[in-house]
Amino acid sequence: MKLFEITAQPLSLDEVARRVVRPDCGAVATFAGVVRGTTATQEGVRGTDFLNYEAYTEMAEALLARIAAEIQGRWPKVVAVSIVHRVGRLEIGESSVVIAVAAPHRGDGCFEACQYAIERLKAIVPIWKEENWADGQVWVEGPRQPELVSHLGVPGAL
Amino acid sequence: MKLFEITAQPLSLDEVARRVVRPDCGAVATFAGVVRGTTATQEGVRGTDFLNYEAYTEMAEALLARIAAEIQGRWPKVVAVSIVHRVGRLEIGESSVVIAVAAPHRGDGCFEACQYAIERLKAIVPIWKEENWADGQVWVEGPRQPELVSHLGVPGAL
Amino acid sequence: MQIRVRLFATLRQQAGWAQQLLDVPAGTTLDGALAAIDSAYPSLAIGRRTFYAAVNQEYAQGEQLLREGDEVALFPPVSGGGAVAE
Amino acid sequence: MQIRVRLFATLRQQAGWAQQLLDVPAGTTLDGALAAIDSAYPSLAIGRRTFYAAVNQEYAQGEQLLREGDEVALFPPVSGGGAVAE
Repeated sequence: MKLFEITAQPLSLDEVARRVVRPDCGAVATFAGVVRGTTATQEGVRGTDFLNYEAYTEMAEALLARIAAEIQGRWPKVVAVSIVHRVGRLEIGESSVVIAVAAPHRGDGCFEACQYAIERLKAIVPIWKEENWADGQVWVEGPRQPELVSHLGVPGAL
Repeated sequence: MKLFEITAQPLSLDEVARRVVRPDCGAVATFAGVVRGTTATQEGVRGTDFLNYEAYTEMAEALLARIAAEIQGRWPKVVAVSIVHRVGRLEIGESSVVIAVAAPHRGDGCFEACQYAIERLKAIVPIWKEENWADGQVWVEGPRQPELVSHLGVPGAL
Repeated sequence: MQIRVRLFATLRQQAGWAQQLLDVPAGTTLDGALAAIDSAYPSLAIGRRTFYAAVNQEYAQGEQLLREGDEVALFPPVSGGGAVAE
Repeated sequence: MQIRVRLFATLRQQAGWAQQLLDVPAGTTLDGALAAIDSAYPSLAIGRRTFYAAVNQEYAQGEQLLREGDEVALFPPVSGGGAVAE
């Protein structure tokens, strides 16, 4: 059972939680990122039809494992971390990502680690989403990450 | 569908998460309290066979609703909270409590609210557990809560 | 007047019952009811242990006045939530 | 020597392909490969947009030396995780 996975299958909190629970664990914190149908903006409520997610699978799974290693360094009492991200077409209300963190006690960092995992995922893991409406679609680009070297295509112009 | 429930049925993170997700929610944080089979103590590893949970159901459900109201006051962007606690005999690895908090964005307090809910539940909600080993059993008493008036049975001896 | 007394967890187990009706004088406070419970059910030993009391599903102070039909619950410090010794 | 170039998301869509083999001189750096990609596939317009580059699934700096068979991936700022504009 993989702890870090890019998959086209629907995600389940229970299934991902089962990947991390061990007999010495009394606490599991999870996070699900869900496809919103409506988003409140300054210009009013915006609707979404569905999303398409694409991943650089090999690199994404390696970076998910790295995030878990970072968590083990920061919260050493955490027993296990699993991060599963879905790709392909996702409808409103479906989960795009599920994170589960298990620890012996609720004060052992499972909440903090779970929050850390989603922040890091959104910053460094090569996954992209394309938003679709009735009349069009656009690839969503996240903010630039100062910690990562970005390129402008012209040698030397980093 | 009740948001605050004491039940004898097995708990599911997915099922409780479905109680809180609305079309404007993009983030769901959950917590599961799980029956540990082994507990590390200063005297070594201690084993548990199973737990029995008992609740003062009417009062417990009312207090779970009050905890959710406290959360709405502290994290007004939170859209919905559900807290479900199981009673009866629970085996190792089963969930005794599942909490789900939904919000439009992951920064809207869902992690903090989830952590707050389990802390408050353990402090004020009338539920008790009896730990069972091969050779005995004992009711677990939580710590005294300074915020609650305790009694000693003799009038005036509060 | 009559009140309903409910016990939970260790208290229920020690008493051997979960629910009893109890007659108390009109104008009895929670403290008065606790004293009546103590003499009616000495095996509960509520004078020698810490517990919480609720009236009609609300944590209650000793001076609270009771009314006909009130539900008075006595229980030990709560321990719901997660694992043992969590 | 030959390297494998992979594109994702907008870059893949703009180019109309996801993966190509590209011949570059031995001793080429990532920057050198980016320049070669820019002239071989001008429709990508990588000189006019911000993107990230990875060599063998690791974020890479422009001066990194490439080897035969290396996989060079170009992609826009990532946007995985939750909902739109989360």
